[in-house]
Amino acid sequence: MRRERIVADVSRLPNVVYGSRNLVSWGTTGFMIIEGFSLALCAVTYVYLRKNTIEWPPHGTQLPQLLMPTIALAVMVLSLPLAWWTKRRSERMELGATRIGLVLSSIVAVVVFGLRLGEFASLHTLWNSSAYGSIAWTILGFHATLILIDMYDTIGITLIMFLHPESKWFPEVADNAIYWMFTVLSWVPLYFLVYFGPRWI
Amino acid sequence: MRPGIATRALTVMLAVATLATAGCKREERRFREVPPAADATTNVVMSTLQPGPSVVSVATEHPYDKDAFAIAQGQRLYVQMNCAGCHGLAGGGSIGPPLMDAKWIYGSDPANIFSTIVEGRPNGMPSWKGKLSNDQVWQLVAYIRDMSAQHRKDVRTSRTDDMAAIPDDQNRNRQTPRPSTNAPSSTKP
Amino acid sequence: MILQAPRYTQQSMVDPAGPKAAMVDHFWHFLIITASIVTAVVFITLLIALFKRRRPVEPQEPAVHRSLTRWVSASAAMTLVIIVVFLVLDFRLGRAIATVPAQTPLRVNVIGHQWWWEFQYPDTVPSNWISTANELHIPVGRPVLLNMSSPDVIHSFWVPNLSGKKDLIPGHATETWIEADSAGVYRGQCAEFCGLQHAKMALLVIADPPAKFNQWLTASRAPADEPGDSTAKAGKQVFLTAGCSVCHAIAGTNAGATVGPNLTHFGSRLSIAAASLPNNRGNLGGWVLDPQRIKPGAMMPPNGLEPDQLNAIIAYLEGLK
Amino acid sequence: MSATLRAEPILEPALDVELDRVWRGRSGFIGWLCSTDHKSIAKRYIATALVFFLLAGLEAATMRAQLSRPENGVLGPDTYNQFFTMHGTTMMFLFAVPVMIGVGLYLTPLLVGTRNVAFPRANAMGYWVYLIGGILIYSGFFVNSGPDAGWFAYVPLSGPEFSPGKRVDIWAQMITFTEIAALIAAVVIITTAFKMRAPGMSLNRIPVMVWSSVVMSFMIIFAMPAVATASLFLAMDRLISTHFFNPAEGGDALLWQHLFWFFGHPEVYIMFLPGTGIISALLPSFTRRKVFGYPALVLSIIATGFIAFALWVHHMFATPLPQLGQSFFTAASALVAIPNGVQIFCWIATIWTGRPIFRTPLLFTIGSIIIFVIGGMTGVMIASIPFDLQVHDTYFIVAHFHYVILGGVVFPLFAGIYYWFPKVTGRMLSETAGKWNFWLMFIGVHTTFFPMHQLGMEGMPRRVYTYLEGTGWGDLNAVASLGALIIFSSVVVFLGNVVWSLRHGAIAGSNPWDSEGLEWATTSPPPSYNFANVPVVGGRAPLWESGDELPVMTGLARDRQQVLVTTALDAEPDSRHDHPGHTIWPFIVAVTIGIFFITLIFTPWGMPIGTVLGFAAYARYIWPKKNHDPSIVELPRSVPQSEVPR
Repeated sequence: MRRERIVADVSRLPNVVYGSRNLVSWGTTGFMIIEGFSLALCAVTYVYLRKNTIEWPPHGTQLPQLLMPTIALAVMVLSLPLAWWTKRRSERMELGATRIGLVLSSIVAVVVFGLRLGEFASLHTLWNSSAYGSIAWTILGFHATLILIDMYDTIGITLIMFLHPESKWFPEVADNAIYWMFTVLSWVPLYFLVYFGPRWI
Repeated sequence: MRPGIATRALTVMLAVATLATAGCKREERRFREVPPAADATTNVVMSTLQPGPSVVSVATEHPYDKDAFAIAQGQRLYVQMNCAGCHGLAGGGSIGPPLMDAKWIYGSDPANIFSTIVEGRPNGMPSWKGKLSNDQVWQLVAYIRDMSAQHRKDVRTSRTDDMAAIPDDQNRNRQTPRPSTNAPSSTKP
Repeated sequence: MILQAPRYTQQSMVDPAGPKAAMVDHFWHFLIITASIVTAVVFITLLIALFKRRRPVEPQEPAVHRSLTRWVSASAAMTLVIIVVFLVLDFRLGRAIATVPAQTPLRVNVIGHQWWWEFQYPDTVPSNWISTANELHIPVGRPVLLNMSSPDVIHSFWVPNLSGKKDLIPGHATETWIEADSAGVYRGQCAEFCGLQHAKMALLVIADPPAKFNQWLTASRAPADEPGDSTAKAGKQVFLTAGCSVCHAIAGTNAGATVGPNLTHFGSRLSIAAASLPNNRGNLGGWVLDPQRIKPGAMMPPNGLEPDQLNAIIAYLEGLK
Repeated sequence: MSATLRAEPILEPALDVELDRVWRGRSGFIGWLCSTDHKSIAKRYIATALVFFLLAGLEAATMRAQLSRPENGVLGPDTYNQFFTMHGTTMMFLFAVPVMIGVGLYLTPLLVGTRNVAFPRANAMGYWVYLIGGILIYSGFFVNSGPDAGWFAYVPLSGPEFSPGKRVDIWAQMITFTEIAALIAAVVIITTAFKMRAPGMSLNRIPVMVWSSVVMSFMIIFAMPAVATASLFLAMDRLISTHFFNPAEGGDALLWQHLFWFFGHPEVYIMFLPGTGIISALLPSFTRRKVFGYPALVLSIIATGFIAFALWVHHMFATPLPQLGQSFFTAASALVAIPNGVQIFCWIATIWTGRPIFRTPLLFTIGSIIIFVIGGMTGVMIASIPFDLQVHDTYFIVAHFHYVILGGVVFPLFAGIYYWFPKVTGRMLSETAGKWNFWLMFIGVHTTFFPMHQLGMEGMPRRVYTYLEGTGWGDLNAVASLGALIIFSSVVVFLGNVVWSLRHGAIAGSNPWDSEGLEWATTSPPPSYNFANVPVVGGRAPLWESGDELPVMTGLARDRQQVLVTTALDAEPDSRHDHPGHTIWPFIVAVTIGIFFITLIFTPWGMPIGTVLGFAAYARYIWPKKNHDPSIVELPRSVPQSEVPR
């Protein structure tokens, strides 16, 4: 067996790192890419089905209502600065501020999820009425699961930071905030597709 | 990979397989076997009053009520034999009475429906004796009961590749059959 | 018993009987020759590399490395050249095959059902429409334009001796053209998996000289002629009462259902059961009594006919020339 | 596993005992369920995938028995449809991708010089989800509910009207399971390869095997979502009557083909690339020289990864898509032969200037090159639309893809098994049985699949449960069935070889083939922590270049599972990361995912039940353990800015 020649000692390296230096953020980024690509495929299917039919939405289907969805989108977009603020605070490892940010983020997440559940009614069609109804409900439902998972993750990390605070969880808070920003930003194009698609394309 | 674990994993898989044998009736594809016909000639007993000694009418156990393939064949036959022409595309009813509701004029048991199809009924229901083979009639019976959701959820037919006029069978809620006003109560021994 | 398939030219794309198949056949010869040469060169180089004498040269030497780089880049470039040649030939062939020749084609509607083919010969005069099954009569030397559609699942129309295949997809009307250069009977089969009896969903293309084809066309337009002898008459009665008329149609009688194939000129067909049995009394009897034994899963139910009814029906059907 | 079977003494016994206590985890069945060691999970992936390979092999043998004579009575149409669908589905979803994932998961940490993969718990959960998917579809198959619409399940036939019952639903859910497992493994392999390499292993020193696993993972990340959305649409069409594929209500049957084949073709390259990685990894040991053209090989793998996503419409040449659009895909399909050609030329150049040693791995490599070249030739031919219209969906295509998959996936896999079996188990596989295994399989492959080219051109379509006497296909099918028996016997020889060698094989030292890879720096089988100290890499063949003294870095914690995280480009040490260690919760979360998706097939109540169960299990999975790490003490209320590490 070979002898080993020690050339360096790594025990002094940091243990808590952020962003692309942190292993866990690579995992979150990976799943963001996967979910983003799946949403993109749903959007492509929407356009494909639109190109496939003459009347879109099908004859007799009412155009989707705009009020509720716009409110939901507004709340989501307004929650972006909050997420950014929480991320900055967690990168500075300010426990108190991070906790406040997390509690607010959890509340916002629950509100957004509630608004989303209300949004299904504003589609004015059922999932089994036609291909238009099916793809509209699927895009809304798929993104709703993303919001649900993210809400659950935010509440979980909030509880951990209150009951079991450790420095290694700060990067997780930052990742969670980034994941929320991804969920919101991925909804903006889909919002226009689902609610203005029937009007424009 | 300790061989011990491999054998343990295999026994688990086999146990799961044997446990799940309940599912196989749903997927039965019986082509050749002609099921015992509820003898089309004997009249299905509609009421307890009849002359002579009490005759026990054998209510045939419906062969296809847990067989998804037969119900789907019934769905195909329903359209091809133009039952939809009188009873509506999914049993909604037009000239003929609706089949998806809870009211049954000639009894909702499989044997009753079988004899209704084979012998025909007054006011326009034609007799299919000799026109359809017995297992085709049993498939139609299965589909007719499926319209009012009498079967288990995992056996029922789903939508067809046609216009979705009314909610398809999967999403209907179960109708508890009750005799319609002018039909004799179907007594079963 | 082993079921004899009806007589026809051996199915093969390398034995073309039509212009389209001939063009592809030439292209196939180019392909097989180039592929064999390239494969041979690669194998010979590999075998030499394995079994040649070893010179004690150090493989990492820059000279060796440079010569290997040259060889590998040369072979990569050679592959690219071959592929470009292949693409050019392929695009030219593709365009040639896709364009329907100038001569006005005969139009036929092809409808793929679950496990049999329906061919309709449309005509401006509605009463001249012909619907036949599993056997496509076409005139030799004249292109035939097929408008294809499917009411149930995806099928694929393919007669190797005449042309490439085209899918019949529900919701899409597809068009392809075929042409036969020489008279004969060519067999084809559904090429897209379509369910239980996909294996026996075959068809025959009967290419006749134009005169014979027109004679067949006018004969097919006539309704079924009345049965001659008494058994055939009894057979007609059985046909109308025993449930055959619930699915099948015979022009000239009041059996008009379009669920199953049209049997108006059944007697003059070469094959039965989607070209999987030659059309003779024995096969017809076996098929009518119990189709599930021959094609398990087919839509036709077993018919409990008495022997005399069966003979009558066979006499009637065989008489429908 | 006969774990303590190490030919050489350990360098530092004290360090070994300390680390082993932390990294090994409990023994016994519960310990086996809790293990998050990448080696044990990878071994499970490979062992389960090989079990499915045998099952699919039995299905293939039965199909060949049915097709050996016209109008044969072995299988009726319904059972045959289930058999060929299960054969295709098992080989593609349950064998090929998982076995290459298993090889990737086992080798990547060892090749890049780290102690474990990036997300060990998620990795363990991935395996269990895959296993549940496999058990689901095979329990369905054993109770006559195996899918019967083909492994690609074209829509109207697999739709709600023409596939009654739960057969296709079980198939669609199985796809969700295998896709989750593959996606998790893909993220794990990418993160391990980019963030946990040994110091000094810059991008141009990453072994080709790791490059192929990384490119495979990127392809999984962009291909699997397509089949996920497709099977989601199909399941919703069948269960809650949505209209994605219903032409009467605005849907389209071609939408399924686009979505499925957008995944389908990258899938076959997902299987093929690790095959090329295996060959490039083992060639140096059997030609005694570094593989020629490292940059060319890596660029070819990356190029194949990209082009694979531009090919899918060549599965749909017979559909009514516009002719011009299809010709683009002809060009792309033909051009994909260039990177594969370059790889083969580089291998032949390596053999040309090396000194080949004819051991079984080299035999399988040569066999794979020969078979793959023939498959590649027919591949370029069917890229042409007119020719493909003649042979699409016929036995010519069956011959083509069996040649390409046997040449590109199965033969390299067997070469890899014979090459790394000593490292995994500590014992050598017997050479004589190896040679029998190779020659039987080589002859069997040609006898079975070469006649199928002719059958395809004579009009025999795919997926036919029987054929008529007069078609003239009888004798070629008989030859193919005979060939199938030869392949079957070669797999039996392989099984015997493995079972015998596990007990009585020659003891393999840490480097039986004297090869250059870093994985051979560990003992065989490697200790649970792989490397006591983090190795430092100087070039592309670490063991050959570092002479007899391996430079290492010390300093990783000894009382918990700690790994070194390095920068992505030049792999300079960057930070230390603590893994949570062995835990049962990945298994339980996987079971809840299984409950969620399986109950969804039968009742919509699966949604709430599954979600609640899943979230509860996931909470327990994430919640920090009581014995949290001593080195990270509870944080004071506010930490002064200066001390905060960047």
